[in-house]
Amino acid sequence: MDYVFLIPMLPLLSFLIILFTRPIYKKAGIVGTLFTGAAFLCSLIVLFSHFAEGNYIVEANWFSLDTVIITVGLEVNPLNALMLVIVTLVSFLVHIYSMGYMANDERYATFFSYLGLFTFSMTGLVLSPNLLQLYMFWELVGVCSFLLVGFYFYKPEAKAAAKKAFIMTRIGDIGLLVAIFLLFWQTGSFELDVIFEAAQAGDIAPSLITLIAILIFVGAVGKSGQFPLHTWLPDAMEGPTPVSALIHAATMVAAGVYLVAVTYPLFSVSEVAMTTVAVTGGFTAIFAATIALVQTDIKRILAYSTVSQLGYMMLALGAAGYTAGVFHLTTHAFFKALLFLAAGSVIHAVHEQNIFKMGGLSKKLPITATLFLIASLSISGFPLLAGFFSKDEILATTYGDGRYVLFAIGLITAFLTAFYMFRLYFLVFSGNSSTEARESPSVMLIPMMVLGALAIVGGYIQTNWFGTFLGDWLETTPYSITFVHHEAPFWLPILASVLSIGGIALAWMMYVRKTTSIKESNERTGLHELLYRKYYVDELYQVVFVKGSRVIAYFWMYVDRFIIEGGAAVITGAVKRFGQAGVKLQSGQVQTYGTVAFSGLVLVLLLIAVLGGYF
Amino acid sequence: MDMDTLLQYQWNSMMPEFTILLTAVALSLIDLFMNKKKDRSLLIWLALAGIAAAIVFLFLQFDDGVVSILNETYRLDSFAKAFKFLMLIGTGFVLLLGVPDESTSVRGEYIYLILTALLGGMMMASSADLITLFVGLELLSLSSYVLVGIRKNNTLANEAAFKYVVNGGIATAITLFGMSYLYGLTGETNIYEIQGLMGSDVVTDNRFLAVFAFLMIVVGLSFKITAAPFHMWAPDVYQGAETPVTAFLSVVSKIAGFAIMLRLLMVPFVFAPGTREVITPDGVNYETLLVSVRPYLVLIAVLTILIGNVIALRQLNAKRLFAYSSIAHAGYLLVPLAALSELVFDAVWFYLTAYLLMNIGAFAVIHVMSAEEEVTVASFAGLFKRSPYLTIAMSIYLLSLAGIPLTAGFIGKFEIFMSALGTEPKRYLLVTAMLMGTVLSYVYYFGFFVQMYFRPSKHQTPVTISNGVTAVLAITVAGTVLLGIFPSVALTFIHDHFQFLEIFNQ
Amino acid sequence: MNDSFLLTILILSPLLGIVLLSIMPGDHRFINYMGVLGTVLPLGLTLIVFSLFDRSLSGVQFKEYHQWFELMTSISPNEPYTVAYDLGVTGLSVLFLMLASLITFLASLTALRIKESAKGFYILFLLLEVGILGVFASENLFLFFLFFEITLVSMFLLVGKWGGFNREKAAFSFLIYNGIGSILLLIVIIVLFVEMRTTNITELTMLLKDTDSLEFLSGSTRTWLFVLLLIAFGIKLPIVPFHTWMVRVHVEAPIAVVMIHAGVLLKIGAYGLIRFGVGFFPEQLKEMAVALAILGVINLLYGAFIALVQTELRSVLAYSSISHMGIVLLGVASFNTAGLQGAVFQTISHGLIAALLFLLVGVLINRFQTTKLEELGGVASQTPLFAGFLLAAGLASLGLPGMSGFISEFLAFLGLFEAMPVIGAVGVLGLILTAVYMLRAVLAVTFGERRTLFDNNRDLTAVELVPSAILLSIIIWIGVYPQVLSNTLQLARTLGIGG
Amino acid sequence: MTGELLVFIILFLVTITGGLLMLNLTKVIHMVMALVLTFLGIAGLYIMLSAEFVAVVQILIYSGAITIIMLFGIMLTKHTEAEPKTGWAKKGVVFTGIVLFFLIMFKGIRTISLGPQAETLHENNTEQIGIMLFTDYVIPFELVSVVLLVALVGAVVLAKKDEEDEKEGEQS
Amino acid sequence: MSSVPLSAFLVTALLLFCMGLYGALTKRNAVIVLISIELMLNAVNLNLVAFAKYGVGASIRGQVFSLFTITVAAAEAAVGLAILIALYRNRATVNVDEMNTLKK
Repeated sequence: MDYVFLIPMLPLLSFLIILFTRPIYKKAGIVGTLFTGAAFLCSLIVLFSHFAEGNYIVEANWFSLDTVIITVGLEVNPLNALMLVIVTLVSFLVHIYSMGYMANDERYATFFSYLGLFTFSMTGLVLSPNLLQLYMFWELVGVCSFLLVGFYFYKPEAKAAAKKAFIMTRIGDIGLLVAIFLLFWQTGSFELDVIFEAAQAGDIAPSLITLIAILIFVGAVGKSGQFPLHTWLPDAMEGPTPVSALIHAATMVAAGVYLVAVTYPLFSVSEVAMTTVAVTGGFTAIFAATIALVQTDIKRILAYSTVSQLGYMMLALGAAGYTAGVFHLTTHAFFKALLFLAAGSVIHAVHEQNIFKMGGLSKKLPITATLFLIASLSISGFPLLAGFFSKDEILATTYGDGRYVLFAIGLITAFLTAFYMFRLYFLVFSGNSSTEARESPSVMLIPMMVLGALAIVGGYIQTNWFGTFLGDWLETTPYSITFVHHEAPFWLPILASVLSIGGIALAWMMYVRKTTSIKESNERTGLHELLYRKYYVDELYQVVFVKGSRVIAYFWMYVDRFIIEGGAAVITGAVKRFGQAGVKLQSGQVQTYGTVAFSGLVLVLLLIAVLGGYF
Repeated sequence: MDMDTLLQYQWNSMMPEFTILLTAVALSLIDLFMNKKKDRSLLIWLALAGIAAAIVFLFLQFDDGVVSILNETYRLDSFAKAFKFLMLIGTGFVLLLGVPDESTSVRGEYIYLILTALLGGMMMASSADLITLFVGLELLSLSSYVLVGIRKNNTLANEAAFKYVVNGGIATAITLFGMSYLYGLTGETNIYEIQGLMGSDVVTDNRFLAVFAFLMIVVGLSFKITAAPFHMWAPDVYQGAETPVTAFLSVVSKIAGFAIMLRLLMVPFVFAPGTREVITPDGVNYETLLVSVRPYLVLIAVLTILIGNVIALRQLNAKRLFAYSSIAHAGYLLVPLAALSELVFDAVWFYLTAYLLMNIGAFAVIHVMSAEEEVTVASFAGLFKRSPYLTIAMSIYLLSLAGIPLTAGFIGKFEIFMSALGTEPKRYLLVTAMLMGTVLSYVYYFGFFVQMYFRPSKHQTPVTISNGVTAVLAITVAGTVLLGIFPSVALTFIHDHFQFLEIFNQ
Repeated sequence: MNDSFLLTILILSPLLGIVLLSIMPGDHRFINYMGVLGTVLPLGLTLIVFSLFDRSLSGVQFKEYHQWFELMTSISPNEPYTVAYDLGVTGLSVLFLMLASLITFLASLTALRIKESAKGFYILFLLLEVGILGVFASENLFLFFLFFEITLVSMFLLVGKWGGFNREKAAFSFLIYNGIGSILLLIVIIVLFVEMRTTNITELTMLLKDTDSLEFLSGSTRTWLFVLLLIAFGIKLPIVPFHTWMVRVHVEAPIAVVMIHAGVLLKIGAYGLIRFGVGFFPEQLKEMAVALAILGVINLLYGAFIALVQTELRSVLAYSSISHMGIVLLGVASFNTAGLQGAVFQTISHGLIAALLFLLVGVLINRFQTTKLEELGGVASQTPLFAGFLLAAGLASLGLPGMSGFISEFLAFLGLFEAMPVIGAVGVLGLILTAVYMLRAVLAVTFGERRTLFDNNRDLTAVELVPSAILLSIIIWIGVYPQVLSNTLQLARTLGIGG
Repeated sequence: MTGELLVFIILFLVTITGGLLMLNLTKVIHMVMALVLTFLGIAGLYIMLSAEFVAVVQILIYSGAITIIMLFGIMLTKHTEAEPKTGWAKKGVVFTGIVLFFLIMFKGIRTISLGPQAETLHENNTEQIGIMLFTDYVIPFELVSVVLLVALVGAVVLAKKDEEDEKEGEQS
Repeated sequence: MSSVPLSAFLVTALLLFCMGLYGALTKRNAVIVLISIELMLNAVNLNLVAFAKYGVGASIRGQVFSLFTITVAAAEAAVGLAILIALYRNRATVNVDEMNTLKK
């Protein structure tokens, strides 16, 4: 497995080559695709070798801090082997797709170089055996996300979105950073295994572990767009759609979930931390789902869906469902990437993102429509598709963990998911078409098909019927995580299926049969408006944080200008005053001079006489 | 006393003074009989020759040890030699500044009055008797009064001279008043005798009178060294006088003032009783007078530094500005005295040396500039474009005055700081005043840089510089830089030749 | 004692350029190139020093010792105070030397644009370099001060003559504040000198560590000396509220000078604080660590907040420097290996980043004649390379991993969290704010709608590209392989702390 | 009351009256004349103090030479002009300062007694002075001649009207 | 033993000194200012002579000192007056208050 290093290196090379070689500007797509494809192959090989050889770790000294040697290295264990495959696969597919999607963009090569950099960072993140390295890549993926969101830099919205994405995730990152500091001073190391050992040996005070775990989770919240740091993710849809698929659906945003999974041994010793994760996840899931109900922008709906699904994963992790969380991460990567790519295909075809201005596209774009349908079904938890199994796993875990409120929320969210996905699907694809549209080129369709296949079959790696391959394999992780596998109650799959189909049906009735007449888009009132405005969270942040910090900033600026500079000016002024007084006293009158001098003498005499006890 | 006794004294110890005296007399005679229309520059060269000869004689005496003649009225010790040396050099520079070129002329009186003033200063440095001291002081003062007013058709000069006379007269009277009490309490005029008598019961009983006498004497001398609040005449007089005379007043006259101030502080008053009682094992005693008055010396030093620097900030006329600057420097020079540091002689002497070089240099520059117009700070605008070398010279003086390293002024200031911080307890008040003063001085010294380098010039032609001034500039620049880079030249020179402690020997 | 004269030659090497420039006629067309060449020699010599520096040895290397002069008091002539000409480098100073000559060289390239009195500019510029190199190569406080003052004078003239509209005011601000700082420093030096009778830095470090020396310098005196040092170098660093001069200089000075100023001169403050503050008065530092850390946090947040609302790029960067220097303070305050190392790293890293940023600002001024944020925007479309570099520099500045800024901030905070977690927790807010103001400023220039006002502007030319690329690659190099710094630094050995 | 004391009181009154008149008269000439009174009074006091020679010198130089010089000075300038009044504020400050000075010094000398008086001063007073001048004080004595030379030259240079009388520039 | 104590002379001298000083600092006529200074010097002389008789180790020195003072005072008066005349020739005033062109 010594070629693991190739996995991050190949995309890095692709990045560098594209960056520094202008002559092959037009071939950038091919270069990028080839390198990423190679990386994907490597990942696959690594995955399979892992089955044979087990875990792998290699480390080298990077930096010394007094006696502490800080290392860099690569680690392969079940979790990151899986992640590697997901990342490189989606990245590879997105590369292919982008060759079509971005073909006419004048910054075609730049785009691919960014993709290469992202893939490098993401694989580096996944392979990190220590927290410092992980954090570095963690930030790097953030930058790539930033660059790609702001790819259309000339659009003010893109600029704002990029900035927002970076800053919001950075807020989370700081939490992670602080957690790393605290861990370092508790354990003297950044190495994950050292840390876990210490945590489980009880070397760290429980309250501190809770604090650290929550801080780590803050990092995850930022990256994974969990409430309350979720607002950047929908805005990040200003980036090119393949980017949304790769970064903001399948990989980077899942890094938060991955992070929690990686540091699971820490969480598992702190009940409070677990509950925090579960509650945040559950709340985010339903919160985002409700917003997704009324959005009109195709990508934004998918974005809120992503937020919601990520919440689901967090919920699973918080409810001790390590496997469930990772499982949903995997399936979600497939169907959500597919959804985005398909949406991209639609946008590519109609140059429009408002779903109310679309319709009937299933005839114009049959393949896209089919694939979109598959993905929608999968995410809605339609029986026997990938999403069905992973979502069941989550619900079962939550139920089994005794978190019934969250379980109920999960159920409602599942229903809402089905509804908004099919609201989207029906509005875009059913009915009659009025717009011109052509099916996308095959270079775009083929990756979608691959993903479509995976969205269908991806769930079979972990089912109660065929076997829990994934769970069993994940248990070979080197860290001692207590794996709780809850057998789903028999009624759960049925209930889930009913809810899913019910959601689809409701959407069908509302948007295809139009039995219930709800007029959207123009006059929104009450709850609808609240949801459409995303609970006014953005506005709240605008007032509290943006305005707030500006107020503080202006306050300090005035302090700077008036108190500090003013203080200096007062001193200079005083000196000038003294000078002026001196000049005035220097009247040119010789007798004044004499008087001053004599007065000085008398004063000194007087002082010496009085103080010396003369009188 | 017959001729034999008179001749047994080591009159050769007065050779430098005799030389100057003879030169002055000879010059006055030559001037008297010389054609009125004739150029007087020859006289300057003669005077310079006299000074050179005096310096040579002084050098020959360097390692002689203490010589005192005529019942200790005249005393030649290292201290006197060191200060005479500086005065001779300084006067030499001043005379060089006066060398006329095609367009200017020089008065004969100017030349020998400078010499008599120098003679007065040298006598002050060597006097061990109040009477000698007083006569020396008056010789210096009177010559200076005349020198200031020598441009008798210039109202500013008249006014300056008059102010100088009035203020000087008052100061002299106060000093004398103090001296009269000093004499009264001890019955002696010789300061070394006085030193011995200062511990007597009479003085102890009237110790306050002794302190007052001391302070009155200090006032008169403060006037000479332009210490606040006895400084106010200086800006007017400096401005009104001809620039070489100003240079003389600010340098030579001040050196003489410091010489005598140091000697008086260190000799007669060093064991005098102060105002406060201290309990010693031998019973109740008094702290020494120096300790008692130290706070007031500190006060004077601090005031001088601050007043000089603060008011200098507001000056537009260059000579006035340098007057205040030289007041400030007097304040710095007072610091080692007020700190009663063991470095006092070394620090004061070295700083005076540095001050001599940089201040004469600066006045030399003003002197050349004043050929055209009244020299204001703004007259320096664009000087670099006009006369780059002159500007660079001026820059070096300014840097040295501001106390920037690699110049003599820095080493001097360094020693002064050391003197204030090397004592126990450390004199933080003095240090703070020095700090504030130095920073303030940056503003006006660097203000010249702004003018010289940054601003455009009104004139385009280069400034004309006479040969004498060129010589002064060259020597002072070289000296300023040399002493900045290799201060050991001067420091080992002091060490090898000047045992300042001789001042204490009876 | 004397290994070689390498350091003397190094320090004086810019003089060759000065001499050559002064004999060239003022209107010669190669004046600017001559000036640049003048900085090449010191750069080469520094590289030699840097490569010959033996990283396996501890202590001072390339030592040169000559007695300079003795101050004798008449009262006790047999105990002279000796001042020596005393050069040498430690791991710490060799890094700063490298930084200084590199940035000076790069800055001299940007000064190629200067037309007005280029000769004078380059002469002063090289003089400034003499001062800077001297400061870092001095093994002696007296020399340190001497070179420190050389930088003061040359900077005054550089800012005052070639600066922007308010140049004279900026020059005087600079002069007054730094003048106060330098004299405070002088006072400290003199107190140490009269008490310890030496100004050799290593010797002083040893002597002051010795508890017997308490009889010379009592604890309270030491505290005062430390506070004076803190103010002296705090003005240079600058620590709020002594920063106003620095903002003025950043805004008014010519770009080449700002590069040196932000890149190297401010670092003298950090260097002094670490070398002398930490080296001489570790106990006092420990006592006042909390206060120092609070100062650091104030600097960090204060600078960041004000940078947030500046409307002019140079002001943003000026306040950003203040903010970043807060991290240096935090590192020093934490007083452990991580923190101190972080402080040093931060100093160097910020030197490089600030130089890069101002280099790019210079390009901005050259092309667009403005640095006002609202007048700029969308330059990425016309000048993608420039925008890319600016963005990269901005990201480096906000501490992006893989660039030098990250590792330094990381270490500083790592140290701080060991010593004072609560202050650390407040301090990390600064990292968020840094991201906010940096992105705001950088994106305002590069992203957004393109202003047609500035059509047809050339992207980076070779003479701009090369220095930018060099700086950026060093920034990344350090970020990726920080051992390159810590290897040389050998912090514990340099300062004699941490075991 | 001894005769000596009586003489002292008379001389004291003469001296002080002269001074006070000088301060309070308005005409300049009168002021100078008032001062002659003081100078003479002081000469009288000198005689009381066994300083006959000094007393003679005092009369010659002060009452004679200096007064005459000053009168010449007044004649050469606007002699008719009465002394203008000085502002009260300034006078007040000066007066206060001087009173304080007087009080401080007065306390020191009020009861001062420094030992027995010298008995031999009046014997060959002039001779004693002469011997002193030509033994201990040769140097200052000679120096005074230079002082007088300077004064002479100075007075000539400054007071003499130049033939060419070229007006120099007003500026320094 | 004289019936007139030392302090009587000293007080006389002090009074004269004070009057002289007052005159020098307040009188407007320059001649009077100069002559006031002479008065101060006279006070000094009186002191010296008094001390010569009654002072510690009384000696002739005081009288000698006073002779020097008188001589120098005369010289000073001459120079002062010469300066005054030169000034008067240019400015046609002897009022001290009007001699204030030098101040800025």
